Amino acid sequence: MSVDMRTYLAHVELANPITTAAGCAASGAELSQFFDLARLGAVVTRSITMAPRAGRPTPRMAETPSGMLNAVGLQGPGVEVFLEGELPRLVERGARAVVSIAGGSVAEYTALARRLADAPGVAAIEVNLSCPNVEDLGRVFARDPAASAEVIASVRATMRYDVPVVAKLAPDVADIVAVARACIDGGADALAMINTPLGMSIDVDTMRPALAAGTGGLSGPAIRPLAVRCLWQVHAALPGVPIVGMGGVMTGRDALELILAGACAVSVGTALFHDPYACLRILRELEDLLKERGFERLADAVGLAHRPPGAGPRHRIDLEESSL
Amino acid sequence: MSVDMRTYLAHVELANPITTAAGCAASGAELSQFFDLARLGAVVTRSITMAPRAGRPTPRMAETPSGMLNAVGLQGPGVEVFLEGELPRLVERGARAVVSIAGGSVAEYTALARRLADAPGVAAIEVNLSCPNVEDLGRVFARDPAASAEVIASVRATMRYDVPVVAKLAPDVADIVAVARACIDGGADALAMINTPLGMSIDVDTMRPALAAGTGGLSGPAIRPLAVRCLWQVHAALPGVPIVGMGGVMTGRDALELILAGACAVSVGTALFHDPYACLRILRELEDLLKERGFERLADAVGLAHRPPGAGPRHRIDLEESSL
Amino acid sequence: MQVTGTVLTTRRVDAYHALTVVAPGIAERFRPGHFVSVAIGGPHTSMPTRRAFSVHDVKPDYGGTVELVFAVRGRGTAWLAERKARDTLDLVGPLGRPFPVPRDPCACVLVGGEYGSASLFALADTLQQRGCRVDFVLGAASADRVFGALRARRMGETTTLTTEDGSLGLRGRVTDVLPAVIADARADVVYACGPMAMLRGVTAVGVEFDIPVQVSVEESMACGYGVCMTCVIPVIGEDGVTRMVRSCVEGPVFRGERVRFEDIGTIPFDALGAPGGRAQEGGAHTRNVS
Amino acid sequence: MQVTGTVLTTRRVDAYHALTVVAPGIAERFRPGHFVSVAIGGPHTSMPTRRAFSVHDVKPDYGGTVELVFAVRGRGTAWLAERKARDTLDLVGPLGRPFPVPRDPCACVLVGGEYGSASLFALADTLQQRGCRVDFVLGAASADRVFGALRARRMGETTTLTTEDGSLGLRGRVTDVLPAVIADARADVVYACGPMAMLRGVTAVGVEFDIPVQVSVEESMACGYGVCMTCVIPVIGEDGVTRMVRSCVEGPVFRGERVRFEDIGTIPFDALGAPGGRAQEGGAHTRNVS
Ligand SMILES: Cc1cc2nc3c(=O)[nH]c(=O)nc-3n(C[C@H](O)[C@H](O)[C@H](O)COP(=O)(O)OP(=O)(O)OC[C@H]3O[C@@H](n4cnc5c(N)ncnc54)[C@H](O)[C@@H]3O)c2cc1C
Ligand SMILES: Cc1cc2nc3c(=O)[nH]c(=O)nc-3n(C[C@H](O)[C@H](O)[C@H](O)COP(=O)(O)OP(=O)(O)OC[C@H]3O[C@@H](n4cnc5c(N)ncnc54)[C@H](O)[C@@H]3O)c2cc1C
Ligand SMILES: Cc1cc2nc3c(=O)[nH]c(=O)nc-3n(C[C@H](O)[C@H](O)[C@H](O)COP(=O)(O)O)c2cc1C
Ligand SMILES: Cc1cc2nc3c(=O)[nH]c(=O)nc-3n(C[C@H](O)[C@H](O)[C@H](O)COP(=O)(O)O)c2cc1C
Ligand code: FES
Ligand code: FES
Repeated sequence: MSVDMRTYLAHVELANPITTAAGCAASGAELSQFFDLARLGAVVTRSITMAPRAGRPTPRMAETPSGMLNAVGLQGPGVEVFLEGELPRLVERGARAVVSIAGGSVAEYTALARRLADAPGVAAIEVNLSCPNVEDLGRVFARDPAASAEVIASVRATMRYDVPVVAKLAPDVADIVAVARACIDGGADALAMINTPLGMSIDVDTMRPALAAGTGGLSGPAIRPLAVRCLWQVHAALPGVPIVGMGGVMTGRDALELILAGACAVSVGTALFHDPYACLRILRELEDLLKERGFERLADAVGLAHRPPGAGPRHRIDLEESSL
Repeated sequence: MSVDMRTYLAHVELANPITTAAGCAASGAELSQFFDLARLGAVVTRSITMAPRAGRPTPRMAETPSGMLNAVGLQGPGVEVFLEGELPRLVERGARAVVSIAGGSVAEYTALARRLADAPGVAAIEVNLSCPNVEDLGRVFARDPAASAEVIASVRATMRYDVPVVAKLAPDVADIVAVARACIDGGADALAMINTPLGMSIDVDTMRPALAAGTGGLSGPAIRPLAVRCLWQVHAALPGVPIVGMGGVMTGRDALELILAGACAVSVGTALFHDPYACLRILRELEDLLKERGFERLADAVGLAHRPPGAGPRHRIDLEESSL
Repeated sequence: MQVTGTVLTTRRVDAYHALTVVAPGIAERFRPGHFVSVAIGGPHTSMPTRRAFSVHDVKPDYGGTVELVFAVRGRGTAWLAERKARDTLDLVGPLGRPFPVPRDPCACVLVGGEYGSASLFALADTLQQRGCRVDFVLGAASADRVFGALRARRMGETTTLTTEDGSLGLRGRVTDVLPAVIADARADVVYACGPMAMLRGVTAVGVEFDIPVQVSVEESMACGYGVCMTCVIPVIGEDGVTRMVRSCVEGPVFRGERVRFEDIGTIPFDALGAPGGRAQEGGAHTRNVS
Repeated sequence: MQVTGTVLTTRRVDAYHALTVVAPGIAERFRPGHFVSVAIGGPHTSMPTRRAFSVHDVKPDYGGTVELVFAVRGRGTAWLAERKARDTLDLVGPLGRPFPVPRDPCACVLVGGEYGSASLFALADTLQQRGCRVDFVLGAASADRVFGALRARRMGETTTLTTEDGSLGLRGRVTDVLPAVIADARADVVYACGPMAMLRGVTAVGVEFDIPVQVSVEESMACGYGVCMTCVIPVIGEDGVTRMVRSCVEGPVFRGERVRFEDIGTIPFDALGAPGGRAQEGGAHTRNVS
């Protein structure tokens, strides 16, 4: 008997919980050489901006222990070219397209939402809040609950009512629950976490930063414990909210870890660079693990690690916020 | 010719930059079976509390990719026993003792400073700010610039003027520079970073959190990119402030990376669990690397990666705060 | 001490893997009950913590070898199971407090659960050299997981085997047969190594017979030599005060009656420094940092 | 395609390591200029990104083998240098846009710097099969780092070697001798693989002679198949517009004159979507996200 792998982003049904992570599958065309994109729960696009963007100078990537830093800088074609080419081709291929958007001001996010509002084939909008707010000295939206809420409220008001708005959060904040709550209060239908925390690496031979941009986003297995913690805290505080989990998922076990913490869908980023088939492999492994554990439905595993502990004294969870 | 490895925490000279990290060398007696503690720049003690503490239930540790989670919970004997036994024994052994303190309120930090003010052999005080503030719903001091500054100001006012006060910061804040600046304004003579960001791991077999405490502090190589980034940002903003760097240092190359980012001393934590001799090995490797690069003094390498780039166009550093 | 040893032989023993490693410095200092910790995954590993294993056997070959017996549990033991002869292995040891041995000849029952039996044979050797009588009780879930039955039969005055599924020896647990073995041997002391639940049961039997039980415990460890404070269990001291003590340096061998087995995985409210508890030592303040 | 290949042979070639790996699927699809990416460090590695290597040779043995030639640079290549015969290696390939080959016979100069020469021999083979004349110019810092001199001498109409320290061939750089070689051979096209600075110099020479130069570039890569956007360089398109293009899928082979070598490591102000620049395609808004 197979496991019912369906999951929901608000009212939108996905055939399974595995999606590509924003910015990790380019236009989708590259992956579609390897397999049928319709087999994924969804394809999350790169973050689309109004104008085309050339991104950051190279080197744009550096490897770190069990992780990598990137400073791609949202290189992309801009929303018009996206709407003319990338999006229709995803739809033609039968992919569920979740469109990620990025802006430098509330007005820009809103303008993007307006351009996307009538576009056919947008299953959901993911709002990448890890962008510097040009109206606030470049402070990143995701680090400020009020600014995040403002963006979400405006995008929500602009998008068609039947397209869920997903707020994508970053872990390098003092209180992820506060940001999550602000986004939900602002009208977000779901959350996605985690975006890459800001990291840096210095080449000890050249004695200069390894990335041309200096700092970059840290991704890969190294950050999975941060992702699990953010999912855990937010799911505990907002148990009804659908959350797309991501951060260092390389195997079905990793995906299950995020699901047990509270994710109802799981995005795969860095693993795709290692293995074009990563999403399908992870999906298969996840289904097997659920089967082994006797689950009939994926939905029954979501957040399961939060259930009141059994009799065993091993399992007293004490949720103090300090790491010591 | 050997490299001049001396470094300074404010006016306090350390023979070399390598120290143990707080909480990673128990009482010091364990390591002294392996080598002479006087060979270290300093021994940073576990975080001392007023009363004895039993810590958190077990399991207290879990391995993660290139890292580990711990939830020891500041197990320790309390300040009285520390002053009667551990501290005098460190001093007898010729170790430079940096005493780490932890409290649940400003009053408790202050009381600790008062107890330590007259104790002989305290080279410096490191204030562990990653503790929940019982007067603020358990919100961690280190996540709040004002609360951090208040603790530091009170400890600074209480300690003998000739004992430097080092503020130890955590990376899981929206703006590490703001916290650092608040601590310096509050009177801190130096900074230490990074403490462990809060992480979590779920055992997919038991389907429960791997740690009895649920969440724990993430340490080891996985977090080094976060440490480098925090050091870089704070050294750029406060170039005159001595900073003790730590986070995932396993080799001399790792130590050099932190030094190039701005650390004038480097603490070693998780590496000690793997290798009791880690500090001495790292010191030796670091000295060799400095020699190879033609340095005569460690001090000349501190923050060197910040120097204006050479002619090459590869090295344009653009310090936008987003990770994308 | 830290040693880079060369793997001499590898073999499967039923459900277990056995590795013999050339490690003269460790073999020389070894006493029964000691353990070693092993670095996992090579120089570019993503597994930074060492794994702890009891030493099963030491031999004088090649200046001194140690043998580890282990079950594959997670990623680290899976890696270890793939080692081949001539690979090198980074070991630290010998670690921990070994089994205390009686000064005078006496009757000893040695109880092993699963791979826990592995650490009992070197002990049996020492005890027999001192003129002690040794009886074995070995148990496991199933026949393939009972370790060392043959050797026990060769060495012990008697050997009693139990399996939960009845596939070898008596169906049941070691504690089902232990009282009879103690009575028959007129045992003076019991030594036990195995899962916590078994140690708890064996200790209870010892208390009933009013004879000491030395247990070797297993708690999750990050360092193995006393610096990380992750491996603690609640143990009652000579002064009657319960403290969270490190099983790597104050153990892994403890007097069974002193271990508060039922409270493992908690901080007992009356432990020294327990949250909200009285601070029995030092401390003008009793306010705990939450 | 992804292949788990078995290492057939390993050898040292002066400053380089060469690995032959059984990988039928890749060998079959290979065309000169293709590269492969290799997973590093085994299942529990701390190195999650693949490493890119040109394919030096393919042979039909065992259904098809590929040979990689590489220099030890960092942790990944150090690990690769330790592989032994019978180890397995996870390869993805063939990747990238191969060298375009002329329809009709013509005279080709092949220029290789350091291990860059490795990818030229398969190309030379193809060119010669099509009746092309092939001349080689190979250079490096020192004699031990010139790769393939013997084979070049065997295959090429002429072979000119340069080293910066004069330890082999002429003292100097490939660009010092290239004009004479082009003139003597009456070359119609130049192919080059090596460090960026060399490619830039070779392109300049080609421009001078007004003949096309095909360069194979090397930029830091995380994925190798077009999804991560880390490997971009500024390239001028047919329409005259500079774009940041992916060297893994649109390259690694480019027309040299199209590559803005002097701007590599920057975003040229006039590139499509450059910060503050005009947005030449689409975009009602020109406001960039910082
Ligand atoms: C003193 C002592 C002696 C031991 N002797 C043996 C023996 O002879 N044979 C044997 O098969 N096993 C023995 N163990 C248990 C063995 O250490 C664990 O099975 C092993 O660490 C699991 O590692 P893993 O990589 O397979 O699991 P993982 O789950 O990947 O381990 C992750 C981390 O948790 C730690 N850990 C997990 N389980 C345990 C555990 N039960 N005890 C200690 N640390 C743990 C690991 O050391 C590692 O740091 C002993 C443990 C201790 C403390
Ligand atoms: C298309 C192409 C073909 C190549 N062919 C060869 C070849 O035939 N022989 C050879 O010796 N080398 C070749 N290289 C360079 C080779 O990929 C790097 O030397 C290697 O990746 C360095 O890895 P490392 O682990 O030693 O260094 P590390 O510094 O540990 O590498 C860290 C990360 O940076 C990336 N990286 C670092 N330097 C480079 C680089 N120069 N190019 C691409 N990625 C890099 C690595 O892939 C890795 O992800 C080629 C590179 C490319 C892009
Ligand atoms: C090269 C790269 C590019 C990325 N681009 C984007 C992006 O455009 N928008 C976005 O929201 N997240 C972006 N991310 C973040 C990922 O979507 C994801 O949140 C993060 O990488 C963690 O997942 P992982 O560890 O599986 O990669 C990018 C990550 C990488 C590695
Ligand atoms: C087991 C353990 C216990 C720790 N205890 C303390 C502590 O008592 N006080 C403190 O300030 N930091 C404590 N830390 C944090 C370390 O001092 C250090 O900041 C962190 O581990 C990062 O360094 P590393 O990666 O080298 O371990 C502890 C870390 C670990 C792993
Ligand atoms: S394992 Fe570290 S103190 Fe026991
Ligand atoms: S290496 Fe990923 S796009 Fe080129």
